[in-house]
Amino acid sequence: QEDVRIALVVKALGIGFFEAAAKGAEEAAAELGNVEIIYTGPTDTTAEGQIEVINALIAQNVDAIAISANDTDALVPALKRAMQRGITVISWDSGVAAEGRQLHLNPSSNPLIGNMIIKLAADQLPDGGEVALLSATTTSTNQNTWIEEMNKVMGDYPGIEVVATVYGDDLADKSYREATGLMQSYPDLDAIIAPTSVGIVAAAQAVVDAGKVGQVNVTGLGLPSEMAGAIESGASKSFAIWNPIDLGYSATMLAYELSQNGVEAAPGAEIPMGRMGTLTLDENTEGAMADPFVYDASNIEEFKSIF
Amino acid sequence: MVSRLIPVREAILAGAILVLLALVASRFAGFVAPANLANVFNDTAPLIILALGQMVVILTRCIDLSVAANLALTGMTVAMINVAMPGLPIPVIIAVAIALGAVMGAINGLLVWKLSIPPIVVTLGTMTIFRGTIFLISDGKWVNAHEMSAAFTGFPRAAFLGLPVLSWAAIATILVFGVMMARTPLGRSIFAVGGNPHAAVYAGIDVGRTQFLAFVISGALAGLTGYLWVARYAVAYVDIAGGFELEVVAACVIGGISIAGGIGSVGGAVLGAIFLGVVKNALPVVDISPFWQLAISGSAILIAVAFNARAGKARGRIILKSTVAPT
Amino acid sequence: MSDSTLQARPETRHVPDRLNSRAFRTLRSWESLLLAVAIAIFIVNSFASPYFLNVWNLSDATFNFTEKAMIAFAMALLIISGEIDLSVASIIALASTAMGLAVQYGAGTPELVVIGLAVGLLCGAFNAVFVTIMGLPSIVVTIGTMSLFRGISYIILGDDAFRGYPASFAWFGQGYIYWVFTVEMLFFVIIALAFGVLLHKTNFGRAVYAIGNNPTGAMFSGIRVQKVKFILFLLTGLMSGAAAVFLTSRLGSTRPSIATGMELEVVTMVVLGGVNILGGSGSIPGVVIAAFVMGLVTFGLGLLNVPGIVMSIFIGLLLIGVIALPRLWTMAANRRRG
Amino acid sequence: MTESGSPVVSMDAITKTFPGVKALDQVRLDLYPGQVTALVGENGAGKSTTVKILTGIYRPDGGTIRIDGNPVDLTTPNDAAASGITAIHQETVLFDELSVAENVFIGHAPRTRLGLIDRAEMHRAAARLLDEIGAPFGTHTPLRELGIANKHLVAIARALSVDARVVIMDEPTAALSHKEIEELYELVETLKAQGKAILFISHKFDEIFRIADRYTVFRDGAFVADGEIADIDENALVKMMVGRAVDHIFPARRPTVAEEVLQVVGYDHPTEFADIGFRLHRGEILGFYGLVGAGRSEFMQSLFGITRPSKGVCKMNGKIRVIRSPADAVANGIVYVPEDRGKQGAIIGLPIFQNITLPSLGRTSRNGFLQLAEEFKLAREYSERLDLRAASLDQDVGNLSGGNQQKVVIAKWLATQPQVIILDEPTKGIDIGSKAAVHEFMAELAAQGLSVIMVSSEIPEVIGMSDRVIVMRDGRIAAELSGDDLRPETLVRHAAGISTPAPQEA
Ligand SMILES: Nc1ncnc2c1ncn2[C@@H]1O[C@H](COP(=O)(O)OP(=O)(O)OP(=O)(O)O)[C@@H](O)[C@H]1O
Ligand SMILES: Nc1ncnc2c1ncn2[C@@H]1O[C@H](COP(=O)(O)OP(=O)(O)OP(=O)(O)O)[C@@H](O)[C@H]1O
Ligand SMILES: [Mg+2]
Ligand SMILES: [Mg+2]
Repeated sequence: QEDVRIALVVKALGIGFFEAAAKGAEEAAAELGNVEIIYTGPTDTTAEGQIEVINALIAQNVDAIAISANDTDALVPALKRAMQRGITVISWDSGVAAEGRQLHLNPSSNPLIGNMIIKLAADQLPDGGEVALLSATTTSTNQNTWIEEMNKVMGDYPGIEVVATVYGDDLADKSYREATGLMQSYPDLDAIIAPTSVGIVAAAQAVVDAGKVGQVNVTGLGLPSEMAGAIESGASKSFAIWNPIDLGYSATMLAYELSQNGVEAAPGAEIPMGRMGTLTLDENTEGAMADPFVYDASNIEEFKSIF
Repeated sequence: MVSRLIPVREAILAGAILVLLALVASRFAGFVAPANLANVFNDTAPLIILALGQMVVILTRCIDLSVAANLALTGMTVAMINVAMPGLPIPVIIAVAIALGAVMGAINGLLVWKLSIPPIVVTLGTMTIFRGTIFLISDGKWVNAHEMSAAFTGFPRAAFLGLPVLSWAAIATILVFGVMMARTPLGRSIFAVGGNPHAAVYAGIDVGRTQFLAFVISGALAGLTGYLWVARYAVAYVDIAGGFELEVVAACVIGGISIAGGIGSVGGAVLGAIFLGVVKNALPVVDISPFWQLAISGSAILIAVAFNARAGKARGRIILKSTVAPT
Repeated sequence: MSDSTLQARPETRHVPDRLNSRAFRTLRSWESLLLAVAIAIFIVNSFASPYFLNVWNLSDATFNFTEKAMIAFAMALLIISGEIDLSVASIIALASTAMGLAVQYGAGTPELVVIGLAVGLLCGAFNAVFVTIMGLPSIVVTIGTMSLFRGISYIILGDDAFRGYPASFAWFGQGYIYWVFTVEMLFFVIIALAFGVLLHKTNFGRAVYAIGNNPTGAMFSGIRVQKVKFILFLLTGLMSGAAAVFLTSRLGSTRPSIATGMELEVVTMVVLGGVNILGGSGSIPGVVIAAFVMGLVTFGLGLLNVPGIVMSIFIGLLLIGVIALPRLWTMAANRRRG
Repeated sequence: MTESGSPVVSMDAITKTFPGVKALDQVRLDLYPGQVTALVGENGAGKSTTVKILTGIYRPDGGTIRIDGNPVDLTTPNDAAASGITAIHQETVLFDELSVAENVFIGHAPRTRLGLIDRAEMHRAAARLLDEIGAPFGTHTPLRELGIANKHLVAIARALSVDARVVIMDEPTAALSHKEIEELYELVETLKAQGKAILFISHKFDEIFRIADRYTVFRDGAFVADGEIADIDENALVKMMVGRAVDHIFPARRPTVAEEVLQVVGYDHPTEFADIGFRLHRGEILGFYGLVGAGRSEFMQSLFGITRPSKGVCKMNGKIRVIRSPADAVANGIVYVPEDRGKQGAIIGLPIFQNITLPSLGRTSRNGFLQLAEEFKLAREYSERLDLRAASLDQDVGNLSGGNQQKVVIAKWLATQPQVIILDEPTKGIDIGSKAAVHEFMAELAAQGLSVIMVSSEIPEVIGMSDRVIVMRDGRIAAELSGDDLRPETLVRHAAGISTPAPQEA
């Protein structure tokens, strides 16, 4: 019997987060038995790069594509063509507009994440204070959604003031410079929230270099392996992330269900995803996998070697 | 009459930088505090070092588009070496970085010298090859801060006489280049080769060899910067410094280095780099959307090149003048 | 042989029109070498992947080079004339942004196409003014406008995106003319023919070659050098505008980062096509074959799931190798001869 | 070869081949200490190639060079300098962006103990050298600010900055004024007195007979003869050079007064020339004489539309024509054969036929589309008319010899069927044999009704060919001469601006 080929398309190759997701996908493949995972993506985070990858996958007539998109809209035509050729398409992590995929797997629910990132900062600031946001690329959907959700719940954290939002473009040097700029412009800054794994590391480094450990707390979303140093130095007290291994695992399971077991991705559907339980789709055919998980000095050692 | 042309050009650029600083200071006084200016300089140090290397190449009528890829490949290599052998002393790491960068520069140089392939084609090709090689050796994986040794990441930020080593590296490069360009036969040959390659042959200067050396110098500096960059930002991945080569060329152009070769100065290149560095650091501070940065540096290039062309325009032969003067 | 006969009857000295036959010249040309490379890649690809020889796949594969090739044809003329335009990818960004902006004001497909082309033309004119009227080196000017044009897109769009293009607009980048023949392919062929005729069969094309070989001499021969160059920049801008129409239509949305880095791929395609980067020689058929070579390499490697960056190594090696090998070969031959 | 001892430098059986050209074939050349050896030969005889071999720029394909009897290998210019050979090359090979002192010393500047260039010492030494040759400018001056003659002085200083035993001068006087030439002669005397061997290359025979002690003649890359200047006269030397006796007679012309074709009134340029006005008739040859740098070329280029005059009117056949570009000029029947053949004339890289048809494409093409058959027809017609020597019409014009390139340029313009042809220094750097052919041809053109403007710095040519001569000085018309006024002394007086009337008897 032929292997089922599921392509896990990521924003860019080489990012630790996605490497971990690929591990999860392999785990799912092993569990399913007859699945071959094609882990691929462009090397820079562009939509055009992903389109070329998708075209190549269409040409190979893979069974399913599970993509973390660099652009909500630009990938739609290419993915539509994939679906026309009978390929199952789902998005995960960073979504595609509804007409370009069958379902979208959110790592967590956006409101939960939005709340989590501000809560992480506020928990360290009982008397209130100034916080700033360091976002990722200007073209990624999820960052903006989370910041939006965060703003919705700001009322729950009196005394916390968001003084600025800057963009590090998911580049280490730019994020670093933006973080440094923040500390200069706002000498009383208490925390930098970076809901991006590149930005949070760069911001932590900038805080260490500026000698502001203890004054400015860096928090947000990051990878334990990359943030271990920041936790150790005290630049970051805590941060959160969902488990990318689980995410890759779930995406693979969902893709398999849709492509092999004839599961229909309709609003309200409940789709099994192995050890992660089931995914319930909302009216936009989106579903949330799980709550984000907080990492701090107490558990970082355990996780830093995993992803 | 006496040619003070080049210093005038630099004075104007320096003036532009001062005006820029004054404008920023009027909105945010803290920007011109000495500590912050030192920060800006430190931040611009890699650009300064690379701009000096690029200057030498451009002076010999070539161009090196592979510097950023060279920087990234060297940076990744030394980072991986550091991970594999955390005990390796930093001087060895630096030597490896410079040597590796120089080897890549030499590849460019040899293709230009021995096969006379146009430099823009050579470095366009090696740019993609070097970048791709990073992916091959690293398998696309990042090298993160906690994997690097403390000595490795600590060196460029270690303070010495109040300035980080990174800044000192730029200052040292400026001084070495100041002496090299003005007072060594190599420096003067570089000007000669770019100014008039045909005549250089008659003066006993090997044009191809000089261009080769220029590429080696540029490569070595890219290698050095590769280590400093990776250590400073404490991360190495395939795409670091992506597109930085154009910023480096832009710094040279703004600094008055003629793309046609033979004209330019160390001071110009340094000021060009500092100009871009100030713009880049000032924008977030004065709360201009960072989205303006690209358009601003583009306009700066256009203004600079238009200005430099005007200043350097040939004045004709002025035959009539002699009729005015008593014969 | 000719020497003695010429000496014998000097009064009827006759200079033949051509020394070598057309077939001989064709055989020895760069284009033939490149065609051989293309065929070799095609054969290797069909063995390397079972999915390669499939009309639909081959048709899909054309998308990854048709837009670049449209610009490459204009760029080839520009480079032959001794200039270069590095701002083409940024022109795409600006033209696409302008189209996106127009969509917000309810523009329909015909208006969008006009706007895309017009912005391209304007950007080309902007470059041309700096280069031909102010006499500045084009490489520097276009490095500047490369930042400026895309910078304007960033100022307009920031981190936003324009979407909501009319459904009929999708025809350009996603439509099919007949069976597997895409709309883009049709335009690729038309534009290739147009530029081929312009360069090889018209007075204008001859002027382009003359300028590329010796701009002063061309000027002294009564050619309006600056006017020709101005037109070439306009054409390059226009083609970038056209590419913006197709790319935007294909993506269905506009972000300021669209087409980043495409200028270098276009220049690579032109140089691979045998156009001398220093000006003076090159041909459109060469660029057409180079477009297919690059398309085949990327597509073939894509089928093997080779990451894009590794493909670029092959392109880089191809670029240097195709130029270096003949030279190395001549050098070796000279050495052997003594 | 007896009394002067043994030669310092002796070249024997030297051969040098360029693709398609045997530039030197088994030549020999001996240079003796304290003597000036003149190397004479037609254009392309291989004189400059010999210089380049002696200075290590080219490597010979065969033969030996001996210095003091020992065979040497001069592979680089530095080897040559180390062997004590220095040269003033035919082209000025200097660096515009460097200072005068650096131009003099680049490649062998004095060093400090640290190995750095010793600037102070370099400027001191350069100042000494400049002083010696009477150069009127400082060592800090950037070269680009100097005129062509002063640049030549820098080249001479550079040659002298090497402590040489052999000094080579390849047409050193071509760009110099009368006074500077005199100073050069004195310099040569000094060098001779210091016991240096001097190789002197010149096309001017008066010069050769004035300063040379010995001669060597090359013809077509081969050695013909050498000996003592005292033993030979000018005619014999020319005969050896050309291989036949040449008595250059200018073609007889019968100028007829015909209708006016071109009238120029009040042409001005802000910096280069002022108040130029003249008339030109059908079938006339109008000479333009002046010292080098008088602004003739500048004016001609402005008439041809290259540079724009600030005022002035140009009338063709009585009608006012606005000429803003060469294209306008060609459209109005004015064409210009430039002085700088390689840069402004031929388009190297394009085949011969495309060079010829370039300005005539409007006629050979249909609706802007090329018609190759028509092009070849036109090109064939004119290349045959000019007796072009080439392998084929689709051969790159760059492969032709200089004289044949000049023919292509002339063919290009004749094919446009002009009314006025401007020839700027048509015989500059052309040897005696070809010169006569060019003169014949000019006369023929005029006889066919073409109006010719000939810019020339050679008095015999100007007097021999022109019906009328305009003398220019410092960008203005100094005189218009014809008939009996056309005498060498008058030309020189007007050109040099000597206001006292010439003595009637010399
Ligand atoms: N680099 C070269 N490549 C090809 N041919 C060359 C080259 N240099 C010289 N020649 C050819 O070699 C021959 C000798 O040239 P050379 O310059 O030595 O002549 P010359 O005696 O100095 O003439 P002139 O009086 O015009 O200066 C000519 O036919 C010339 O075309
Ligand atoms: N000082 C100078 N700087 C740069 N180029 C020069 C200079 N003098 C002359 N030239 C160039 O050298 C070439 C020949 O010089 P020449 O002195 O014959 O000038 P010219 O304009 O032809 O003189 P004339 O007007 O007397 O014919 C010309 O192309 C001229 O433009
Ligand atoms: Mg010569
Ligand atoms: Mg002249």
